Amino acid sequence: MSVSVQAEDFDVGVELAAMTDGKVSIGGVCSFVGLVRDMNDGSGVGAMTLEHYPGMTERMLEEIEAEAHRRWPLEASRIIHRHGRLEPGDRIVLVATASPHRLAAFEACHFLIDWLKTKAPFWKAEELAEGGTRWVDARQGDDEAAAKWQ
Amino acid sequence: MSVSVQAEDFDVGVELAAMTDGKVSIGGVCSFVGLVRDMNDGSGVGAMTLEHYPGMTERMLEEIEAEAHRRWPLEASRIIHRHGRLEPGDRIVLVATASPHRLAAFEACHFLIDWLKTKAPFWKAEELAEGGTRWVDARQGDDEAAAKWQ
Amino acid sequence: MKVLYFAWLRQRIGTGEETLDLPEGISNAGELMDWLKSKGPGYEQAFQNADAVKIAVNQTFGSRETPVATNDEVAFFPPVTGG
Amino acid sequence: MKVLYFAWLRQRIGTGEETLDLPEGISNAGELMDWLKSKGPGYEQAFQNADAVKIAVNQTFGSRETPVATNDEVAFFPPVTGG
Repeated sequence: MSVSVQAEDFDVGVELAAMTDGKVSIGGVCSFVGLVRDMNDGSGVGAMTLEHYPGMTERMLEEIEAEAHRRWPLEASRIIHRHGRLEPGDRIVLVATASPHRLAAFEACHFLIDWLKTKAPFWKAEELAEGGTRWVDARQGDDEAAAKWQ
Repeated sequence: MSVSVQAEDFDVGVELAAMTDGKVSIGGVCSFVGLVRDMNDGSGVGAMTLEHYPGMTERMLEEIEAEAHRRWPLEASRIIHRHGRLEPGDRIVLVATASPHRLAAFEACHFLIDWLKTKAPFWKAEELAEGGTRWVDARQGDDEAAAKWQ
Repeated sequence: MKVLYFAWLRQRIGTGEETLDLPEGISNAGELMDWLKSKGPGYEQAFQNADAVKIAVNQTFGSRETPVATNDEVAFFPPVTGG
Repeated sequence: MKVLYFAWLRQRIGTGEETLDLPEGISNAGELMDWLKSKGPGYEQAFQNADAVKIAVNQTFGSRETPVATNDEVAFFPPVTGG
């Protein structure tokens, strides 16, 4: 179990290899990487800034990760979430799970990103193509996705 | 869309970065990496050799990948499957999907590995700890997982 | 008491953090929010739609009913949009 | 006609590939399998449990009923176990 909140980019290959290094009972590693899209709600997005709540962020990510370990037989997991200014195509977040069984790895990974989306204190401000910034609205679809795991 | 069948290992970070390079409409990349486990059906496994059907293998992987693109809105995908001798902890397979939407990325990635497990012509021969080799039996659970996507 | 504001609440109020003495008669986060709302136009604008404001007390999600005391860290922010 | 064997079928038969003239009166993969079974003890052992044998004709999954002709590539193998 490991959580990082950082401004720097990350190398997915290095992160996944570190999760499984020396462990030979892992059958599969599932990962999800979230990227900055150039379009959101129909307006062109130049870049965005991710604000967060230092202290609470780490705490919530650790809670979410611990909950995944309670629910699924995981051998390892990893969460990295960036903050600060990010441009289209940049990596925002990595969630990854390693389990003896692939279904557990998939479900736990999907759970991590769904819960993170509604429980980790991050806020996105988009720079609009026409100038100015806009706080991104929470999406109802994210609440529904998270509620599936209640 | 891209399929490789190779003896060599692969770098997950490099592969995922190549999938998304220059594309800014991708919201998420889901990947699954299968690893050689040290235990299978209760017997210790030293290493295994993966035999395959050159020609048909590539063809089936391409068909499975094309089916994923028909079913989900994918911006990119990648399948790499190794053959030859592999040791516990070694990477066997990578399936990865990139989509504007994370649910599509997760479902398509899960679909790829479930179908690959029952439709791509690979066969595993395990080297047993007590000596000798054993052909791995197909698992009913894999058939059931694949059937969910019919 | 430390009070934190994030995202558009921070922008409307004009600060991300302030230290206050717990006002008399205030025992939960909802009462604190109502009291803050009267501190000025920025506060009023930030808290005008109370349903859109999430609350954390000591870095744990709470509600209007969550008790607050002198040494607590109370945060107000919009629904989260990370990931 | 090219006939391929994989995994334990290959091991029991002792070869992974052979070229044959399509035997007279054989028009589908099931008939070919039955004919091969009589070629020797290795073949008999390989095909003894016909239900455990998968068939591909020209690199596409087929069944006992799939037609086979002179220039086809026919493969016999156990259920796949990759991934």
